[in-house]
Amino acid sequence: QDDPVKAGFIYVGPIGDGGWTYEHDQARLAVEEEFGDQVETVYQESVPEGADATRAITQMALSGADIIFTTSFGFMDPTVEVAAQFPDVKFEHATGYKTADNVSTYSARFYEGRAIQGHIAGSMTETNKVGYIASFPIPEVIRGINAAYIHAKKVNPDVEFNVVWAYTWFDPAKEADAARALIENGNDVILQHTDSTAPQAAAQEAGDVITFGQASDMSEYGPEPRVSSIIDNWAPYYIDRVGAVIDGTWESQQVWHGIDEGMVEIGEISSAVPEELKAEALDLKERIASGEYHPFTGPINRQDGSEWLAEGETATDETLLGMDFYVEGLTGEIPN
Amino acid sequence: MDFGSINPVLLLASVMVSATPILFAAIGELVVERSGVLNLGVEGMMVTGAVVGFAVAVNTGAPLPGFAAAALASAVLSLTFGVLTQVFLSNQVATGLGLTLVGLGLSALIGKPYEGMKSPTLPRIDLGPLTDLPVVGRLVFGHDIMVYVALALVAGVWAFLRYTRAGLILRAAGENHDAAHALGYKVIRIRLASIFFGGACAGLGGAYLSLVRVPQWTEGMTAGAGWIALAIVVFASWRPWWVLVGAYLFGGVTVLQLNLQAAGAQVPVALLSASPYLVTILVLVVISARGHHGAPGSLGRPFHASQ
Amino acid sequence: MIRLEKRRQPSTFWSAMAPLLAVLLTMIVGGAMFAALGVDPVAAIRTIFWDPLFNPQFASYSRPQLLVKAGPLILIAIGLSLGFRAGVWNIGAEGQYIMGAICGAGAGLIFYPSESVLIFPLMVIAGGLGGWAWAMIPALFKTRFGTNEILVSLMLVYVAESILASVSSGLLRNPEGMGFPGSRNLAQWDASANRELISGTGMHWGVVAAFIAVILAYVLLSRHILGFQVRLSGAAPKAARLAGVSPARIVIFCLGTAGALVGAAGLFEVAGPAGQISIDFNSGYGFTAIIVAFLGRLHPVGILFAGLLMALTYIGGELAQLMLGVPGASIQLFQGMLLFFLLGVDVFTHYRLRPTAREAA
Amino acid sequence: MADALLRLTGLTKAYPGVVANDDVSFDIGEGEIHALLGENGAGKSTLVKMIYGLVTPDSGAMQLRGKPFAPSEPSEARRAGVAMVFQHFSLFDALSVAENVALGMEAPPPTRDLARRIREVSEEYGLPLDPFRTVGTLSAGERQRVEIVRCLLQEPQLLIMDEPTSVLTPQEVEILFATLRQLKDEGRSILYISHKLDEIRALCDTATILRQGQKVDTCTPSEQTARALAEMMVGSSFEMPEGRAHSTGDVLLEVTGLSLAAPGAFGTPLRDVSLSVRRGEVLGVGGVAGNGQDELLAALSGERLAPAGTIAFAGRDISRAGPMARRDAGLLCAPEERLGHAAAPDMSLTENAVLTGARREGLVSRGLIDWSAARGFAQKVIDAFDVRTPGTGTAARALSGGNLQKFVIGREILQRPDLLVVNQPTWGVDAAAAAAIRQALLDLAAEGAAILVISQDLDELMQVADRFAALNEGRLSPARPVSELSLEKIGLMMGGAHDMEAAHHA
Ligand SMILES: Nc1ncnc2c1ncn2[C@@H]1O[C@H](COP(=O)(O)OP(=O)(O)OP(=O)(O)O)[C@@H](O)[C@H]1O
Ligand SMILES: Nc1ncnc2c1ncn2[C@@H]1O[C@H](COP(=O)(O)OP(=O)(O)OP(=O)(O)O)[C@@H](O)[C@H]1O
Ligand SMILES: [Mg+2]
Ligand SMILES: [Mg+2]
Repeated sequence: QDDPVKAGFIYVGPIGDGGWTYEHDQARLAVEEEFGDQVETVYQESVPEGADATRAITQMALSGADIIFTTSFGFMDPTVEVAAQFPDVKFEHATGYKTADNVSTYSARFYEGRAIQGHIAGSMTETNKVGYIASFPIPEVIRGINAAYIHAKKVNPDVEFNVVWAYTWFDPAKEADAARALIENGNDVILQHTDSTAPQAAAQEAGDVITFGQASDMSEYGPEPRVSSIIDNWAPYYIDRVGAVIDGTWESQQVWHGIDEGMVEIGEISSAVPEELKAEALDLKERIASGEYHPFTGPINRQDGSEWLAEGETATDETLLGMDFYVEGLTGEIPN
Repeated sequence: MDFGSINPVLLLASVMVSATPILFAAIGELVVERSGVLNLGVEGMMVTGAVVGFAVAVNTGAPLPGFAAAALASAVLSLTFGVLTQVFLSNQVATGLGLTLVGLGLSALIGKPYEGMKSPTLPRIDLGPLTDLPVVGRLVFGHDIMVYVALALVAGVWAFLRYTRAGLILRAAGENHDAAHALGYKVIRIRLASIFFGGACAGLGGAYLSLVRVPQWTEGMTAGAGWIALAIVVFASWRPWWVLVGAYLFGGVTVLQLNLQAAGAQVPVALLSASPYLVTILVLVVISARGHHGAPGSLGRPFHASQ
Repeated sequence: MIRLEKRRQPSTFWSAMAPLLAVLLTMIVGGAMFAALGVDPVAAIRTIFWDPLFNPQFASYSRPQLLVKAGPLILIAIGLSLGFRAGVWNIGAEGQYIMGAICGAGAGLIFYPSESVLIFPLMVIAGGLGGWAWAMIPALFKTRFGTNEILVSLMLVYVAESILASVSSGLLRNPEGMGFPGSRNLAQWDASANRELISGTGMHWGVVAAFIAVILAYVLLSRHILGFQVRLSGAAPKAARLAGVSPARIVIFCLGTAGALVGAAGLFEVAGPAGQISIDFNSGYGFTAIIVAFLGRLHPVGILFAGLLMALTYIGGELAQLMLGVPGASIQLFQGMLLFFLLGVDVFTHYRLRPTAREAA
Repeated sequence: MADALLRLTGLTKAYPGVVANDDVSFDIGEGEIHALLGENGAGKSTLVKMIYGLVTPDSGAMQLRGKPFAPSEPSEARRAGVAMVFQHFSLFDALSVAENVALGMEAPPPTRDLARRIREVSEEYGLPLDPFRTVGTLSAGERQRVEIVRCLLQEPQLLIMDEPTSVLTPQEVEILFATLRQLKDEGRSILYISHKLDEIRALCDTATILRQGQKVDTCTPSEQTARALAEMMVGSSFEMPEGRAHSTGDVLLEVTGLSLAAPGAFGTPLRDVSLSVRRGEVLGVGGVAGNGQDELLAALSGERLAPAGTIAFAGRDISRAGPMARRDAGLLCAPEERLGHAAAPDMSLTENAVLTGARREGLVSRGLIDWSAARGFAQKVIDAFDVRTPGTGTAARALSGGNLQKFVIGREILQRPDLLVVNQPTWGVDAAAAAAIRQALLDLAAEGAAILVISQDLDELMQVADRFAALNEGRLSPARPVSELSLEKIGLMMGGAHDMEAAHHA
């Protein structure tokens, strides 16, 4: 064991984005903490998707990495391509769907957290208008909107969702503008599927608006406007996989972990949320974690009124992974 | 479609805030261009202002020193452009682009430790009963101090260029640098001072982004605002009040498109998000088609006093 | 005191020396910057300038990558340099690059999954046309209304980006891509793939096109009457009119040629190294190429070297990030310095330094 | 002169390659009009720039009223009572008259007062001006007034005028002289630079003559003949162009009713211009700068297209043909502005030969330039016109003004034009070279080419032209045979009094 295992990380954004990449880097640090001298980690940040990604991954492999985490969907084809050149290096690609003998994929069931957010949002809105800052019209985001809406509607039949597509994962100025526009249009709850804290700041400035942290806890904006959050916690998975390399037990797999496995965490529900509601939310979380309840359980119709899930039916992972439609009750169209 | 939820007063108030960064940068660039220099590095100076302003505000716990530091830092940075183009007579277009590159790199480097932090922000002024007036209260008396500073700067630049001797000399240098030199005016010094001022304004604009409008520091956060500022100067035909109109128009389209989305308008999102740029192009074309140019006579030309 | 005095003729000595001196100064000042960041400056400079070429661990991979990275930069910079020579400032290459890629990829994907050999040439043509058409917008506005092409071409970058976002999650989205934005992978479809032509060299059709463009631009500018007219329009617009050169034709020629080359570069990239149209497949080549054009003094051969040098700093910069933990932003700053120093040092080509006369003289 | 206002002692200023002023000493008396004479490049402008604080002498000293005077910048000179009207570059087109005036003053009063003073002073000296007009819209004569009024408002002790009359009509010159004499009577001194020897003899009390930077003489001009003054300037006598035999042929160029809008905000429109030129004939077009000379040349060269049916060349309508087609047909042009218009400053002489010679000289085949043929052509021009330059690879800007002018004119003449249009063929060229250029034009005409010479130098036109027409605000007077003209008639034609002319003849 003189030679430490080298774990490499390819990040799509800067470490300091406070959201997606930040959490991946936290997990990297957790790996170092866990294994100490047994591992060495390297990373490269702000790697553009496309040609540069292929090179960055290759150079990392050339530099002697034993396992490489590529942490953005756009790295899928480059990862698979490079993996074919380096059969001895293990690759872990986040949120993708292509695997190989030395390529695993992993992703998180964020929609479980969205369901809980929807529940709180629907209960707490006074204007019955919930604003949603969406990034790109991809299944993951659409899933989140649907999950949140279904659970908001359950507790508040009058609730209405207003979605603004920001076409960015991370652009604080744009997110702030979007949040302001939503607030000015009477939305008193803002959900976001973009990574910066700008919407929290906009809500704080406006007052009487609540928000939820995204990707990281954003607790600096608690107890209000940030009343809770969905946290990506990649540390357990990364420790597990690096450990597997150290032990020589690594095998290709495809995982989709949720609250149960701890990949999705619900940030502390703040004092701004009434006790009773907080208890309901925690109960929902428990039931989801235990598998007793699936957030997409019928009857649910599609936006056009056609049936999607019959009474008691739960959605298959396959439909969820490719979800490209709104459920009944949501207004507006998914852009494309 | 229901736009009933769009509140025009709030929309306007929000336009004023979202236009302020480009307004600062554009009014500064206007002065630079009126002195005969084309500085395409506005984006680089803005982003530098954003990071320095943020860092100083975080460290001092107060936003105003942040603004001051931002203005100073960007102005100093702009002097590299000034020295290269005025003393070393380098191509202004290339140097301006280089300045953008340097500004983006430098700011990212300085900003590393400040990513994800929260800064103290500027409160809105509160004039009690005045601010509570309907409509006018929010629009006229309900902003943070820098919104007023930007407006005052526009008025100040207008009055300076129009009524003061120094303003006249500055315009003369931009109009015909050889003649200004022959009359004994220090063209290079005037231009360096203008570049410095333009840098300071761009810095304020950047700091307004990172301290008020977002408020947060992130790499490359100006996201093209500097380029818009340049377009607005042309749009304004180099006239200060028209810079205000241009900035509010651009800010207006930006905010309006988000409001339209928020209000559920059935307009393709791609079209909406491109609309501020499309509108800018359209306005530029209309203006140039009308033959209204008014560009300073020596704009972008290198000056070398061959004595 | 020292003052500058204009040379009657540009100095050939200095125009050759300036780039070398600029690189040297960049190494010194950049080294100081790395030292300030706590990185061994010698190691940093060596990693950036030496390792991609000669480090046994990386060189066999990095050296061909140099061509992969430099190819599009050179192709775009050649296109832009024609305009810059004529005083036509096309700053919006990034938009033309995106539109070229979209049109080219779109033209190919219509025929999926055909394996016809005509598809790739068709895509190249469509890519060139896409970039050309996008560049024609500022060209027409300029010639018809005198609209400033710097700003229009630049604004069109943002418009192109939103079109890109829209088509990658709509029109061109891969139907088998699980709903994720992004087109089919063109590099994995034989008919559309822009492959490495000689394995292990990094040479693909885009690089070949770049070399051809360098040669053609060289002949055009040095031998052909059209190139002469382009140079003349930039050097003395009134003299060009006297000679009978139509300014509108030059604007249209320069922007159009640039647009076509840039669009083709976008297509070569998206069908090869990048593989697919996705929301941000473009990685700023359109902007970097402007710097390459100036570093290369707007001269085809200069651009060839500048493109390779720029590619070297990119790849070396990535290695420095990987091996030494140098922050990515410092590489950007490093490249900015290079341009600044070149622009500064260039003064000696046109001016000489002279001590101002003293009283006694 | 006991009471010298300004005394110059041993002023020296060297530029690379030339000593512009070499140990120049002389005095300017109180209330004296002092002329400074010399060829182009003799160092006149340099000398006055030193007095005005724009250029620092390498050595030497100045005394103003006995006190040392070493202005380090123009404002210091202005405070000391020195004002200057420049040869080039000192007005701002886009600014108003009042603003232009304010820029030349030390402590201008508020705009309203300034405007009033401008009106007062300009009327007092017979130079009326509207303070709120934009300078770019003024005629050349009015623009000059702005410069003069700017100086007068400062009540200067010494007024320096660098070639002020080159842009004025004879009538305007008279008004100016009256103003200057009025100033002299008020006890002010004037340092007056001009190439026009007759003017100097009429106006000036004393003249200092510079040759190649050195003072060669100081004299009283009224006691000298113009010829003597000219020889002092040049240092030797020179040949005047020979007269020529008249044998004019068919009409080659016929312009009828040509009207063309002004090219830019500050240009002059052409109004109903008609003219014709025959083979073997030289038509001279006179007029004050800025009355449409450039525009006329542009319309003839094809740089700006004219309305159909207005320009016929050798019987063919070429109004809508571009410069290349016109050159192919045998119509060649040499514009006034040498650097930037007639030649590209940063390009070599070879490249500048290609500029207009590409097609007529067969320097291009199938789009490719034959550089060795181009070099050959450039060398031919250099040899034939005695262009002093190290070689064909030299950049155009590296040539002296006169040599470049010889190159440009030679380039067109050697292409054997059927019609040559030249604007200011000898502007800024020394006397010997000017004579050579004029001779070449006459020789060309003698070989049967038609020539249209646009010039502001009346002497030149009288020397070379067979017929004369004047441009005034874009209108061209009918052409008259030169032999019928007197200076007074020319002045009236230049001032736009065409009707009066016509009335005389009616
Ligand atoms: N800034 C300068 N740099 C280099 N040489 C100069 C400069 N200014 C003038 N010279 C040279 O000094 C000499 C004298 O120039 P000056 O302008 O004083 O002549 P001038 O007598 O005014 O001529 P003109 O009749 O053409 O106005 C010329 O050879 C000129 O080329
Ligand atoms: N800035 C300069 N740098 C180098 N040489 C110069 C410079 N200015 C003038 N010269 C040299 O001085 C000489 C005089 O230049 P200038 O243009 O003043 O000619 P000139 O005296 O006006 O002659 P001409 O009567 O032919 O116009 C030229 O031959 C030129 O080589
Ligand atoms: Mg002179
Ligand atoms: Mg001369």
